[in-house]
Amino acid sequence: MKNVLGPAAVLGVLLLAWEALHLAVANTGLPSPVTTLVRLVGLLGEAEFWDQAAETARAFAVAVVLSTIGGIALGILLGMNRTAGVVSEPILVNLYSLPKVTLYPVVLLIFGLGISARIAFGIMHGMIPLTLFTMNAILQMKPVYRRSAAVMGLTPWQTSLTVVLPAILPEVITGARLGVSLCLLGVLIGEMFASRNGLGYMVMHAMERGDMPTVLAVALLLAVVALVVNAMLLMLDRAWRH
Amino acid sequence: MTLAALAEIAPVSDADDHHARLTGVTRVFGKPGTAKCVHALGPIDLDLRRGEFFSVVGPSGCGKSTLLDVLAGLSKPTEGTAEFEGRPIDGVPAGVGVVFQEDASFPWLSVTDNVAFGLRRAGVDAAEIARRVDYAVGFMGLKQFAGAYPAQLSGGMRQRVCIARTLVMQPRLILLDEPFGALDQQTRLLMGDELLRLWRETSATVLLITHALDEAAMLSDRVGVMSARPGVFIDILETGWEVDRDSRIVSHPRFGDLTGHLWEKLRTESLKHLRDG
Amino acid sequence: MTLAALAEIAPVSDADDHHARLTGVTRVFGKPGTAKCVHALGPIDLDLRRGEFFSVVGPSGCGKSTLLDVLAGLSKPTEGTAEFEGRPIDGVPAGVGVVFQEDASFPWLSVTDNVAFGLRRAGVDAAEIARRVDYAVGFMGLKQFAGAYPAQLSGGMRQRVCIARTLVMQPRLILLDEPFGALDQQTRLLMGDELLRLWRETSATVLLITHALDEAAMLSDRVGVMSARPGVFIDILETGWEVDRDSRIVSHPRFGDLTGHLWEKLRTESLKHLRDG
Amino acid sequence: AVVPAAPALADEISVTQWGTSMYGAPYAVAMSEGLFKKAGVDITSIIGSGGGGTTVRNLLASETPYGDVAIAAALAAQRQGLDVIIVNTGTRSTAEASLVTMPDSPIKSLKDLEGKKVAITSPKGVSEMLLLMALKQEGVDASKVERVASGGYVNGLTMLEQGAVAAAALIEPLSIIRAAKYRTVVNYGKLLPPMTTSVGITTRAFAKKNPEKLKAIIAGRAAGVEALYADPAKAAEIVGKAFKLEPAIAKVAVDNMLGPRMWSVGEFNQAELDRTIDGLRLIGEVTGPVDWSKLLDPAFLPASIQGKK
Amino acid sequence: MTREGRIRLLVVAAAVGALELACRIDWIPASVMIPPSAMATSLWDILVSGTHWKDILVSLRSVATAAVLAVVLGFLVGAVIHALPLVRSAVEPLLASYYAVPTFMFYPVFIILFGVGPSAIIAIAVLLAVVAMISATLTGLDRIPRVLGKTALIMRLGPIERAFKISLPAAMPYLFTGVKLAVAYAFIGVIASEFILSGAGMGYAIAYAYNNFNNREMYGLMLLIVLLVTVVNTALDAVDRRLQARLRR
Ligand SMILES: Nc1ncnc2c1ncn2[C@@H]1O[C@H](COP(=O)(O)OP(=O)(O)OP(=O)(O)O)[C@@H](O)[C@H]1O
Ligand SMILES: Nc1ncnc2c1ncn2[C@@H]1O[C@H](COP(=O)(O)OP(=O)(O)OP(=O)(O)O)[C@@H](O)[C@H]1O
Ligand SMILES: [Mg+2]
Ligand SMILES: [Mg+2]
Repeated sequence: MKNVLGPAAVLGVLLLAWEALHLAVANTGLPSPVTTLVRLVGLLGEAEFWDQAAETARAFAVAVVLSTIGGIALGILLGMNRTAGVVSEPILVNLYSLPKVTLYPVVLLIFGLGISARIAFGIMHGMIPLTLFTMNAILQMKPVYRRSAAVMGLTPWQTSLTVVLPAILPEVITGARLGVSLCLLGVLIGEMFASRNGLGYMVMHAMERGDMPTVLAVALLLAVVALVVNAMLLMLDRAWRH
Repeated sequence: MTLAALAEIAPVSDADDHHARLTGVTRVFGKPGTAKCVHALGPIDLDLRRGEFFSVVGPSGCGKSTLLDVLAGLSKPTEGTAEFEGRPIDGVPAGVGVVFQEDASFPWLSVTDNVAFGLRRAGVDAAEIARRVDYAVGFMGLKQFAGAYPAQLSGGMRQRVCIARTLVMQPRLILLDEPFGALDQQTRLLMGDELLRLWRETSATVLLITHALDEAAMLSDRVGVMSARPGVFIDILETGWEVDRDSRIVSHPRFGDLTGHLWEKLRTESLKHLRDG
Repeated sequence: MTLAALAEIAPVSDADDHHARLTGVTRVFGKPGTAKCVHALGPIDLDLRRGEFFSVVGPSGCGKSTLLDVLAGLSKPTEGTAEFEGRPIDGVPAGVGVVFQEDASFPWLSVTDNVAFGLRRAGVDAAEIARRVDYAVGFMGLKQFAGAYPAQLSGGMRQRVCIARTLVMQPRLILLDEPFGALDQQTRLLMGDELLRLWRETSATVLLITHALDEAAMLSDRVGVMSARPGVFIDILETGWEVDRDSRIVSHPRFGDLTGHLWEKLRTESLKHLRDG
Repeated sequence: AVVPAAPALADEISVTQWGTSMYGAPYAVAMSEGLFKKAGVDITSIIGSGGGGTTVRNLLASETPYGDVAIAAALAAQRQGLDVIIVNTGTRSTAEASLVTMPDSPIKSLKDLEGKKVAITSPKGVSEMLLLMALKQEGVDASKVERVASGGYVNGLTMLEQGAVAAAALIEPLSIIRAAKYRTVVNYGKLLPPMTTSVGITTRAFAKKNPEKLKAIIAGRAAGVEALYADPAKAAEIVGKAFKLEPAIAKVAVDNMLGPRMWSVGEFNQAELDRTIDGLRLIGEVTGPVDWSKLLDPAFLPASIQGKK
Repeated sequence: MTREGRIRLLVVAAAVGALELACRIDWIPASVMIPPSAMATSLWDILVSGTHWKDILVSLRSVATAAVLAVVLGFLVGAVIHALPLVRSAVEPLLASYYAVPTFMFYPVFIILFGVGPSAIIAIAVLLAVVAMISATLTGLDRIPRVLGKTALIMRLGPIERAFKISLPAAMPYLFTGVKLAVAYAFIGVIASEFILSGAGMGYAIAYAYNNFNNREMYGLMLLIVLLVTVVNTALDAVDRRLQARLRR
C-alpha cells in the first residue's frame, strides 16, 4: 500500500503542474486535465475507440509474445556459448541504440501496411533488450550453480530446467519489463507513421485535426496502462528476488 | 613430543583401507606448448583412508580446487589415474558430496527446498525426503530458518545450507573447498566444531581444503601441505588428535606446534605467491 | 609460564604515558526508548600507551568499528569522554591515521597519486611529497606498481596502498579496522610482518581491530577482548613479546597459549552472535 | 524471396487522406449507395493513409492496386521507375485549401506577406506549392516570403497563434472547425483556376489483367460523384458518418466544394493537368518535361466521358 | 584486436555480403532494398552533393543539445532526488516504468510550450533521455562506497572539495553509463520525432525519400544514421569500458 501512495502523490503533483501549465498558457489549446479526463471518459464510451484499442492490443499482444519467445530463445542460444555472446553483445547494443524508426520504411516495404508491419516493428523494439538480458544472465550465472548440479548428478535437461532457468529468471523478467514497454512504443510509433488503425493512428489523426483533448486523453490512457503493466511486472520481479 | 615426530610422512596405506586414490595426477590447462598453457597441479599421489579427516593447505592458486575437481569427477586429470572405492573416476561418482568455496545455495529456493533439491531430483520418496531434510536442517542448526530464503541469511548460515544439502545425499566421501573462506576466524572455528560433529556422526571420509592453518591443524587427522603452483604435496602431517576433539584443542600445546610447523613449511611458498601481486 | 600470568589485567597507566584515553564511553544508535535504538558499545575504559601495539578482538557486530570511529573522531560518544594527546576529541584530530576494513583506495588514481593525495591537499611542497611518497611506496613493496591503478592490484596490494597513504601523513596514532579481513590467512600473516616493521620504524601508537586471534596474539603488546554487543572489554591481555618479533613466533609455545586463552574467552561470545544468524 | 505481403481482404482500394480530406467523398457515397456493386465490383473498404507516397506504396502492396492519390505522388512514383499509370482524374480544385492569419493581423492580402514568415506543412508539399502559385499569380516576389515548415497544419496554426509566423496554410475540414479563430487571407480555390489535384492510379500489370474490374471501379466512383452533386445533403450525411465529422461541419465541407466542382467525374483535362505541373515546377518537384503519353491511359474511363478532353 | 573482435567483424562483413548478394540476384527486389554497395555510393553522393547537409546539421545539433541538456538536468535532478529519500521512494517506481510511456504523443504539448521547430523535438528527446541520466545518477551516488566518505572525513576535506575530489570521480563510471544512454536516447528521440512529426532533419529526410519512392536516397540516409550511431556508440563504449574497468575489484 505504501509503495502505491508515493507514486500516486507524484502523479498528483504532475496533474497539478499540468493544470498550472494549462492556466499559464491559457487559450493556446492545451486542454486542462479535467477536459482531458472528460474526453477520455467520452472515448471509453465509443465503440470506435474500442475498435482501435483492440487493433493496437492485438498487434501489441502478438509482438509481445513473439518478442518474448524470440528474445529468450536467442538469448539462451547466444548465452550458451561464451564466444557467441561476446561477439554479439556490441552488435546487439548498437541495434538497441539505433533509432529504429528510420528502418520503418524497410519494414513497410517488406510487410506492407497491415498488422504484420506493426508487429514486426514492435518485435524490433522489444526483442533486443530481452535477448541482451537473457544472454548476460546466462553468461554471468555463477559457475558454481552448474557445478553443484553436476555434483548432484543432474542430467543436462534437469540442469537447464531446475537450475539455469530459475537462476536467470530475475534477469529475464527485468528484460521482459523493458521489452514489453518498448514493444508498445514500437507498435504505437508504427501506427503513428503509417497505419490506418490503432490508437497511434487515432492520436495522429487527432493531431492532424488539432483535437488536443483526444490526443492527450489517448496518450494519458496509454501512459497509465503502460505504467500499470510495468508495475505489475516490477512486482513479479521483486517477488522473485526474495 | 618433538616436531620431528609430528612431521612423520604417512606411509602409503594398504589397498583395503584406501577410499580414494590419486596416482601421478597432473592437470594442465590450455594447449601444451602455447603461451596460455598453465600447469596447475601435480604430479600428485594421494591415498585417502576410509573415514579419515584429511585437510589440504597451500598458497593461493596452487591448484587446491583443481585437485578437488579431479576427485569430484568434474575435471579429468591430464596424466595419472584417479579412483574412488576401487573404480576409476569417470564423471561424478555416486557417493561423493561436494561443498564449494563460493556460496552455492539457490537463492530462488527456501532453506528446506534447497536442502531437499538433490533428493527430489533423485526421485527419493516424499516421506524419506522429509525425514532426511528434517534431520539435516536440524543438525546444521537451521530449524528456525527452514522457511527463509538464502538472501535473508548470513554468509555462514548459507554455507550451512550447502553443507546440509550435501549431507542429505548421504555421501561416503565429502569434499569441502574452503567452505568457510568468507567467514571471520571466530565463526570459522565454531563451524569447524560442527564439521567435526558431522564427520563423527556420518563416519564419512572428509577432504577439506582450507587456507587457514589453525583450521587444518584443529580439524584433521592428516594435513597435506602443497607447494606454490604447480601444486605438489611437500609434506603430509599426522596430527594425532583423538576422534572426539573440538575447537577447544586450540589451547592444547601440540596445536601451537602443529600450526607453527605448517607455517614454517608454507611461509616461503606463500611469499612466492604474494610477490606476484 | 602459566595462563594466569598471561592474563594479568593491565593496570591503568599513569597520565604522562597515555596517548589516547576513553573514559566510560558508550555509543547508542537511534533514539533511546524507540524500537530501533541499538546500544552498540560500552561502557569502555581504555588507555592507549604511547607507542604500544594494541589489538582488539571480539565477535562480529560487538562494536569494534564503533570504538574506532570514536577514537578517529568520526562518531561522538553518547556518554563518556574521549581524548587524544591530552585534548578531548572533537572532529578528526590531527595526527591520527585510519585504515579501514573496506578497500578505500581511490580507483581513479594511480598508486602514486593515491599515496600522494593527502599530502597534496595539505600543501606540502612537491619535493617533500615525492620523497615521502617514494619512501612509503617502497616501504610497502609497491615500487613496481607505482603507476598501476587499484583495479590492477590484488586485494592485499590495495590495502597496502591504503596503509601507505596513511603512512605518508606521519600519524602518531594509527587506527586499523580489520585491514586484512578480506585476505586469506597466510597472506594475512605475511602482511602482519609488514605491519610490525612499520610500527617499529615509525614508533607510532597502533590500534588494530581484528577478528583473527592469531593475528592479535602475534602482533600485539596488548590484546583487548570484547564481549558480544554491547561490546565491553572482558579481558586485556599482555603478550610480553619482544619489540623485534615477526610471524615466525607462531611456532613459539607461548603463541599457542595466547591464542588458546583468547579463544576460550571468545568462544561463548562468538556463539551468541552465531545463534542470531 | 521476400515478397511484399498483401492484406488479406480483397477489393480494398486506397484513398489518400481518407477520413481527413474531401478527396474521398465520392468513394464514401459510392460505397454507401451500392454504386460500386452496381458497376460490377465489390469494394468493401478503403485503405486510408497520411497521403503522398504512403498511399502509392499501399496500393502497390494490395490485391486491388487502385488508388486515388495526389498527383505529385503519382509523378514521383513514375519517376522512380514504378510501373504505375494514371487512369482517371480525382479532384480538380484547390477549394479546400486556404491561407489564414489572426483576426487582428495587419495582413490583408498576399502582398502584405512580403518580409514575413508563412507556415507551410512540409517543404515541397501541397501547401507550399499552392502558396507559391498564388504569390506568382499576384505578382509577389516569392523569395521575400519566408516559408517555415511546421510539420502539419495544426502545428502551423500554433505557430500563428504564438506569433512565430504571420500566416499559415490551412485545409478543410480543419478550417471549418476552427473558422471562428482565424481570418482567411486567401482561398486558393477562388484565386487559382481549376487544376488536377488528385488522380486515380493503378499498375500497368493490373490494368492489363483486370481491365473490367478497373473500369468498374472508375465507373462506380463516377457514379458516386454524380450522386454527390445530385443530392449534396445526403452526401454530406454519408461523408459525415464515414469521416466521423459533426453533421453540420460535413455539410459545410461538402457545400464548399460544390461551387468549384471539386470532384471530377474522371475525365482528363490537359490544361488543368499542366497547371498542376507548373505548380510542381515551382517547388522543384518536377524539373524535366512530362511525357503524358506514357503516364495517362484514358482507356478505362466510362464510355460516356472518354471522348471529353 | 581480440579474437572476438575479429569474429565480430567477420560476422558483420558476412551479413553485409549476404545482403549484397541477396539484392544482386534479385532475391530481395530492388523496390524493397538496394544492395549495401549502392547504399554506400548513395551516401557518398549525398555527402558530396551537399543536398542534405542542412538536415544532417539540424539533426546533429538537436541531438547534441538534447544530450547535453539531458545529462545536466538528469544529473541535477538525480542529485536532488538522492538527497531527499522521501521524494525518491515516491519517484523511483515511476522511473522504473518510464520507458513504457509513449513520449512522442505529447508532441503537440511541446509545440504549444516551445513552438514549432527544433526546440519541441529537443524537448521530446530530453524527456526520453533524462530518465536514464537520473537513474544513473542515483545509482552512481548510491554506489559511492561509504568508506570513501569516511576517508574524506579523515583527510578533513570540505564539502566542496569532497564533492569534486571524491564523490564525482567515485560515481563517474556510473554517471558515464548514464551519459552513454542519454546520448543514445537523444538520438532516438530526435530522429524519431523528425521522422514522424517534423519537417526538417535527417529523420524527415528519410520519411520524405520514402514518400517519394526515392529508395536510393532513403537507404543512403539510413546508412548514414546507422554509421553515425555506430561510431558514436563505439567511442562512448570505449570510454565506458575503461571507466568500468576501474570498478572491477
Ligand atoms: N580453467 C582454467 N584454465 C586455465 N587456468 C586455470 C583454470 N582453472 C584454474 N586455472 C589456474 O590453475 C591454477 C590453480 O587454480 P586453482 O583454482 O586450483 O587454485 P587454488 O589453489 O584453488 O586457489 P585458491 O586458493 O585461490 O582457491 C591457478 O593459477 C589458476 O589460474
Ligand atoms: N549507524 C548505525 N545505526 C544503527 N546501528 C548501527 C549503526 N552502526 C552500527 N550499528 C550497530 O552497532 C553494532 C556494532 O557495530 P560495529 O560496526 O561497530 O560492529 P563491529 O564489531 O565492527 O562488527 P564487524 O566485526 O562485523 O565489523 C552492530 O550491531 C550494528 O548493527
Ligand atoms: Mg580454490
Ligand atoms: Mg567492523
